[in-house]
Amino acid sequence: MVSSNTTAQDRARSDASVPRYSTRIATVINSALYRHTLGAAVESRIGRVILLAGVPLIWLIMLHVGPIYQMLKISLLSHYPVQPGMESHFTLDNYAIFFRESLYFTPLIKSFIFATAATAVTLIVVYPVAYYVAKVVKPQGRSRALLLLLVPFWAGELIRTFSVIMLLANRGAVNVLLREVGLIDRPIPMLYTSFSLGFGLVYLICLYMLLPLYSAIEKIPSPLLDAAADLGAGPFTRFRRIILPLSRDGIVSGCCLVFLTCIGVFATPMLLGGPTTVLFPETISGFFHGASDKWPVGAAFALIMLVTALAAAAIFMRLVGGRKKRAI
Amino acid sequence: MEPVVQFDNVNKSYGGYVAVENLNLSIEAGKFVTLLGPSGCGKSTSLRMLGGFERPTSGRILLNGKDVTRVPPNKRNVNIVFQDYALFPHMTVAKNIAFGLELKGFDNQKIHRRVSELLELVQLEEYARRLPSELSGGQRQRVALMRALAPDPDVLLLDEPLSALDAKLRQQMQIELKSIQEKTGKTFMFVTHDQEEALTMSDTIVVMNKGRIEQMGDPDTLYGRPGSVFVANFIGETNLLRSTVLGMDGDMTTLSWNGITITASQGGLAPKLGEHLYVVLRPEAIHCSVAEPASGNRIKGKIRQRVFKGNHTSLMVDVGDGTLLNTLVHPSEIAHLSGENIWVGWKPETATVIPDRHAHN
Amino acid sequence: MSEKLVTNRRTALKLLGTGAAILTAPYIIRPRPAWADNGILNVTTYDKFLPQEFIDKFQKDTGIEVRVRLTDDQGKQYNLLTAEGANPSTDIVTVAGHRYSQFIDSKLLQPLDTGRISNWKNLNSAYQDAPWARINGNLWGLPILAGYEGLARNVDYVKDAPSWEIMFDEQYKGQTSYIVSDFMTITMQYLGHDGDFVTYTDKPEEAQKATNEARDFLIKHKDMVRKYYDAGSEVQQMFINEDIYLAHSWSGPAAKLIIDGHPIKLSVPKEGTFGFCYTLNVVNNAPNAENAYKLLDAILANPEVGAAMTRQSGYSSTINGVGDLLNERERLASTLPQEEVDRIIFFSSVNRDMKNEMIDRATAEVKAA
Amino acid sequence: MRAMFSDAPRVTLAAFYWAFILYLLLPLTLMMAMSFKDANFVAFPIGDWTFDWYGEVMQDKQFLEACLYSIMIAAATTLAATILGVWISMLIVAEGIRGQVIIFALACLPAVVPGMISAISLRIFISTIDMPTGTAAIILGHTVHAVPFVVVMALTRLRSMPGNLVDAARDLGADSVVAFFRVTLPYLGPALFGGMIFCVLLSIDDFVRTFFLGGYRLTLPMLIFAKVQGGMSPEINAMATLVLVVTAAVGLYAEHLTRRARTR
Repeated sequence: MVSSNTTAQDRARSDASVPRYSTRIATVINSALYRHTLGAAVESRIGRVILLAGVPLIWLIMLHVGPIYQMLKISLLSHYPVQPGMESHFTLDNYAIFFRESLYFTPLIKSFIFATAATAVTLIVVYPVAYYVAKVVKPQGRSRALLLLLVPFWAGELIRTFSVIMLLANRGAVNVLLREVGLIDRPIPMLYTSFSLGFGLVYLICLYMLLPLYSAIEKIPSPLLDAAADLGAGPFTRFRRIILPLSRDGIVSGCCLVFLTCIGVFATPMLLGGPTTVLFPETISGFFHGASDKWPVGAAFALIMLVTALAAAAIFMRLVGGRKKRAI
Repeated sequence: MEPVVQFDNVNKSYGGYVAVENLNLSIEAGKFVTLLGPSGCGKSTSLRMLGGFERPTSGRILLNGKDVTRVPPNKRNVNIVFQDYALFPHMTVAKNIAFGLELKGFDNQKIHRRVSELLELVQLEEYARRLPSELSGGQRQRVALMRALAPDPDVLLLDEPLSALDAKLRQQMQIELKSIQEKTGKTFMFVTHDQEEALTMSDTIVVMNKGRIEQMGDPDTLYGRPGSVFVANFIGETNLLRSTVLGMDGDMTTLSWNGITITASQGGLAPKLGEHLYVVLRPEAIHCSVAEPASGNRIKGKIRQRVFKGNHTSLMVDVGDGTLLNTLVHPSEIAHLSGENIWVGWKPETATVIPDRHAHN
Repeated sequence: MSEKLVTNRRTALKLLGTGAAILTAPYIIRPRPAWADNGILNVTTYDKFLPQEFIDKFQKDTGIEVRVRLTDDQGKQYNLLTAEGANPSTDIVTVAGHRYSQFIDSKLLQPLDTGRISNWKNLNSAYQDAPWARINGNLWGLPILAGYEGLARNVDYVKDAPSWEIMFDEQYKGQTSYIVSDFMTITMQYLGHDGDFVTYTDKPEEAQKATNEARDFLIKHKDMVRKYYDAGSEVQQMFINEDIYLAHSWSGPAAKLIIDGHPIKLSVPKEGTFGFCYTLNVVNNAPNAENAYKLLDAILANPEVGAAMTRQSGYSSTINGVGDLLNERERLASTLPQEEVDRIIFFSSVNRDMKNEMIDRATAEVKAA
Repeated sequence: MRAMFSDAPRVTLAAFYWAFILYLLLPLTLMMAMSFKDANFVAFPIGDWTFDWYGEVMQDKQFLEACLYSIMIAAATTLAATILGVWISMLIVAEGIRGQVIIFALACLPAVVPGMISAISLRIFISTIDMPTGTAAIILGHTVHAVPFVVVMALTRLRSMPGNLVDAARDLGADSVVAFFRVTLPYLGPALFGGMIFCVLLSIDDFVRTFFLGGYRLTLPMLIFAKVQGGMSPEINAMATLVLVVTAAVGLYAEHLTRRARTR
């Protein structure tokens, strides 16, 4: 009894000083179950291809392409949903409508300009913040600094939109404050303008810029910056020559996320816009939402938007992202 | 004794580009073998084929007599030290080293013992819990080495592991590498384009050029008796004297060079009368003096350039027609060579003839 | 490099094959949809329309489990039902008057058999068989709330508003708001046309001319508008925040502001306006139509439900006895002087396609201008 | 002199950061303050203050159920989207696979489609494969929407991963599967953390897909949208405030735990 106790204690003591290594992996990969299933699969080239490509391709084809394919089908029909007693036939007319009338063309252009501007503003505003958290804040404080940035996003899109309304409305916080101080006697109309829409949109989507930027900047080795400073590079030169090129990956993905989200934006952020800010998604949604509903036209327009937005993103990535440089 | 590694007629080509051509090579156990050559000569490809990362287009690779040509890297008992170390950034030093052991199914205690032992070997015990990003270049290099040694491979492959270090550290690591190799008795297969590294550490050097083995041998042989112009040029500094054979005398050959008659060792070659050959003459074999040497090959020249190199001075001597000879002079002698006109001389046995392969290329 | 994973054509085909197999698998394993259960009733309606106590009591009395899906928007409801096609996942939907005929035209509703509702008599007689409620010879839904499109104004800033003209008064530039499509029809009325298109049968050119006139008028006065809104909560918020002083608003949202004590007044200007009802409708192919009728009957039997609906929405109830349950303010907010009531025309079901088509297009043009 | 110059950007950045935090938090502070307003509609001035809305929300069974249901859906979505997103990105960066640009474009598709259209097409799609609406369908819909975000995050990091890390792992005896789990996946860590945050946020925020694919159980945004339809009441602010405070507390606690684990 006594002796077994001491050995147990000994073991406990020595265990504490010995770091724990994962010895289970060997047990798993040497087990017959693993060897005859996954293990065997990765042995052969075909097995590896299936393992690597199988699930992703099925998912992409079924759930990314599938619904879009549905839309494509609908967009080529003259009527949908098909009413009893009505014939639906194949037509390209729904696409032709888009090119025929500037009424629909203009919102698309507007959408692109708007999304581009929103992306640029978000990038400029968020970059210093991401840089500050990733490089200036000490590592111990980093997760807390990041957390502080994340918290507001848990309130939900609608609530955040209404928060912006409460800030900018004629009887919102800013106007009330200005009136109390005596700077103004009539409220400044800030809400329902392009300003409030931009303000709110950046407010809603800056996270999509922040996280990619943060993870890219955080990766830049700090000694590199010190080395540059040592060589006499001023802050601006250091930024332009070292930080900016090295965080390019983050800029590209952040901009893509924000741009694509902005292009497809509808509903909530629209609550902040004025009467002149009509964007393409709203036009599309009109076809689905309007009293005379025209799914085929809406579907066709959605596809037009999809293709142009993806093409724009691809061009952007090609321009900024450059070639993929992968060490072989 | 059976060789550890055998390349048997191995070819590797990418599309139309031939990277390795008819490679036949046997490596004995416990040796430090270096594949030496300029970039693109096929040395790294050969190493990666042995590691299992590339598959030969044809031919076989044998490890301990077993054909491993189609065996994936994880099933071969060889390990690589990568050029940029490829340490796992999210694992501590100890965990990096333990990685291969974990996969071998050792128990915790055994892994711990082995890791400590290896860390001790390179005096990194205190760094066990650090992340690779917290180490210096030399330390990372040692960790990479230990990680590759940990699973006790049959052959340790080193892919230009010193190229990322600064000059001083590199020299230090050369010595350390050699001593680790001797302590562990492992077979090391080292790839480099740096002839100095190769000469310092290797038991055997395999010089490669354009996918083929140019010459193979111990450092002395390669340096003293290079088999080709390429080898002579690639290893060390050298003077190549293009000469014509006048006659043979035992091991020695008499040749005509630059208007004078010189003698050189045949070096296993069988020269024919009238044939054009190169005489390899190492700078340090040349003796410079004001007075004409009493014996041996000698020629008058003018000093064109002096380069001070610390422990010696390099003199470029014009021996007529603008032909320059590169010579090395000890500091003790340089004081005597104040004027421009000097004599250069060398003993016949320090020079070797090699065939004039340029004619064929 | 040698470890390349090359997807050649054969592997790609194999993958496609596997994909197809997985795609078809659900056809073989057909799960029984949960909503088709007998003891269940699925209702899609607005928040707080059906008080919890009422549902609890109904469940206890009938043994039917009531499942409520909350909605916030007619368009989504319509699209969902359309997407579900012949297998709807709901039994009862709540439809607003201006969408009524769209739902019916798309065959999403089934005709209401009033004979199966024993408490039908509890419905205010004005709604029991109103001419506008009968479409294609059938009654389609149980009217529960009545509303109209009114002119709402902040009485602190806008004293009197006898005509829709005030919406175009330079004095209130940038301080008005409206739902474009709805206000378009009002503008047609204001300009002396038929905003409900009833008289345009076989006269599409005339209808188009009238629509275009209203459209151009709205575009000309676009600078009057602070914002085009969609949802009632938006117009409420704009009034409260004094972003606007004047709006075309459905009576419900404005009435709620009045009930809450805000300085808002709702009126029907002299050019008249349109009225509509919210109806509870049994969905075409409803899996539990039987249970749906039981619920409709129970709603009519209990004026508390009508009162809850009025309190939540601000619209007046169509059910007898509800008025007695409301307080003074609630009653007042949903009442109009008789002369104004007389100006309300209920939406017709005639020429809907023509109206929708033209109004939707004009709406897009106004917004894009 | 030099020190002053090198400090200047540091201070400017810190000031910018705090200004940004203010920008993020100020509207929310207003929103929270409104939850104490004793009236049926939110607006300035607040006038009378009350805790009643909290009492009401806390007793609201619907609210609590909706919270739990949303959390459940978000967790499942995050898990599924992370696995699929990483898998797809592995395929995109794999050597020798052709058409990577096309795969990437396909992976991004759902992020571009406006919510309404995506919801309708998913609804039609699940009925063509005879899948019933309900929890599984919601999770499927949310996952489709979240996958592109994970892919973009994971790809950014994978592209910068030294290629020979995996070689090294294989060299030391790991097969592709082990190398993935022991080396690639941990390397992706920070990017995946970001991706998972996106997943949770997208799922918790998603209303329109949930409406189309859901059954009769309320999610949090469905409840909030339905409430907003009846007017912006402080009750909604109280709900949002509760959600916010609880998530912030959980976040801080988790951060505290990881910090303790690290220093130990």
